[in-house]
Amino acid sequence: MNEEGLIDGPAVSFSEDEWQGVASAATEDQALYLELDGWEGPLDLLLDLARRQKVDLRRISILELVDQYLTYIEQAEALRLELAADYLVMAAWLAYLKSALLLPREEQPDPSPEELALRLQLRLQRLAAMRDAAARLMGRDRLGRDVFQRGAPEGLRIDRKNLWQCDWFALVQAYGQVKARTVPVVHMVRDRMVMTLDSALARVSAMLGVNLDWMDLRDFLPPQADPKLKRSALASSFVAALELARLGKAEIAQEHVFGPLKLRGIKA
Amino acid sequence: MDELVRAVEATLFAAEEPMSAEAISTHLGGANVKDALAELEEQYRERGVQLVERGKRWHFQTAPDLAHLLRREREETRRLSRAATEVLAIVAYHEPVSRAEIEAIRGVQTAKGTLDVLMEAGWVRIVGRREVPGRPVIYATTPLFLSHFGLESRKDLPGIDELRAAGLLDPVEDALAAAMDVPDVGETEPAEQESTD
Amino acid sequence: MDELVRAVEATLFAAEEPMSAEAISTHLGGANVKDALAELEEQYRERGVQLVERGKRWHFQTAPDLAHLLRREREETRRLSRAATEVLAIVAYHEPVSRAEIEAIRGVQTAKGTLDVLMEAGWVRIVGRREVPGRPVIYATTPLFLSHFGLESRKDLPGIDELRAAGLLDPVEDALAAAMDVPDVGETEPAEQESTD
Repeated sequence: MNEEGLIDGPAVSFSEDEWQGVASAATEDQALYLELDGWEGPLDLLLDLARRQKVDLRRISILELVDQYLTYIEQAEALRLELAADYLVMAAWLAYLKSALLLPREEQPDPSPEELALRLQLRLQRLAAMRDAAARLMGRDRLGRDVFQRGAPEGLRIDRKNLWQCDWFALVQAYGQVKARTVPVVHMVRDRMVMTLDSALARVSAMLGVNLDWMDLRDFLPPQADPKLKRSALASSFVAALELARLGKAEIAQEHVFGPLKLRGIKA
Repeated sequence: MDELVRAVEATLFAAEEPMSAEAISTHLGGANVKDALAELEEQYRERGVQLVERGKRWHFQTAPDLAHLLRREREETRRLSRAATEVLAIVAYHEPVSRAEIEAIRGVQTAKGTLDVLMEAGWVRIVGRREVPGRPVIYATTPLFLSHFGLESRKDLPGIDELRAAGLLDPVEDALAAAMDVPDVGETEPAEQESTD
Repeated sequence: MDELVRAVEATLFAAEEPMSAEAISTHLGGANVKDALAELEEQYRERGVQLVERGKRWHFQTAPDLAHLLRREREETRRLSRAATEVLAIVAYHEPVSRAEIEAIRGVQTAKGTLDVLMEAGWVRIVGRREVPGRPVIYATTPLFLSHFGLESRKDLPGIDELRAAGLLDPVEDALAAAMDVPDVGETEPAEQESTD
């Protein structure tokens, strides 16, 4: 196959069901497709139009192509088809290209319109080449469609077998560590002296019944008690005082923050 | 019949996936399987089932000329959209290639889903990033792509040599630079070739 | 090669289940496939893959003498985990021992998998049940255990006193600290022993 065949559509036979090129469906004349869905963007439309010139893409008449594209866009607009912005951008660019190409050579802008036209041509060639390549790829004998692998292979199974390693020293050392770790440890919970809330409640209310003056909370504590029991008694008596105050059996007063807490019974 | 050939034959028949010569060799305890593979390939050449190499991996498959007998109505291969086939071709012929490069060739944005479909099919995968600003992800085809399309390697891609020789796999910028250097070539060549049509 | 034979071959190769002669025939448009099947059976008789008929249905299968190729074992050397080493040591020192007893000695729960590993290694086995409520399984070491660790019998395992003398009963941190304090011991001792050779 020569180069031309690759670049030029017809030499490569499209398999009809793989790729239904829009151009292949169009008739010779002006029966232009006015379905925008048919093309994937302006470059695609341009390639389609170019292929209708039935010449090598390298010999394509860019001016003719521009005219065809602009005609297409005009028709679409006449039919009030909504054109995507990129089609209009391409139309504007092509209109500019056309006018630049028609200018006398010395007045042509930079980059030259020839260069722009060539660039467009190169892009069309590349897109066409890939489109043909795709069609040929899809037409190959494909696995699972044209050729098949074994339907029910037995499968190869690799069972992994572990060879465990351990040496004498590791074994003996591990036992030593188990023994060292698990030497019996006895935990003794010390018996702490506490005054329960119930006994504090009984004690405080009994003492309140006897004395009607303000008394410091600390005066309610058992005088000869162990200091540790005293701490417990203070906490319990405080909670008992709050409880009695809540029940309306006692009043609590404190003159300043962290000052002594005073307690007085209320006559029922 | 040679025992090694039989063993390679049995291994490949039983395998659920194509196997490289190395994998077969490992499976068979390190035997050199090159000759056995060549012999099997030859023995099966004319049969209804053939041994083929695709992307350095070997598998048995039915002969292509029997496709009409075997084509299954029920599981039609998924039809790819035109966009997806084009993207696949671009990846295959240009790999590794970034999405921007694909889009430059197609002239349209490529929907995210298009590459996803190809990756889901197992034909395309991400192979890294291009070390340019933005570090775009780059794509390439997989061994599964080669086996699915019956290609021994990417060299078998239809027409790839001609496309390369024609410069059609080079970026537009390169081709443009080349064309601008020798502006006459483009005009004389086509005229000569006309007679070959 | 006969076209019908090729077609039958490809059909059976691609089939997902064994096929009867009738089914093959139907698939191939009504051809008489009897002779083709017989011919294929003959052609494959000596190969690594064979065509066999089972209950009137035909399929390819790996030659029976190569069945071992379908399932291979790969051996991998792995170090016993710390937990498993401890459990093994406890079994060795206390056998026969139940799992609950192992746990009581270790002071931690012992995963079922740990004992499985030891049994897979062939060093520990179940030797019966303890005749107590729940009848727990009891474990003991195997002859393979003795040979692997180079022991004549379990009596060769160092006793508690020897372990203590070797510092192996010290908590890990203490043993480490001791080792750091006297760095010279390890170097002087061998020098002395050299003369005894």
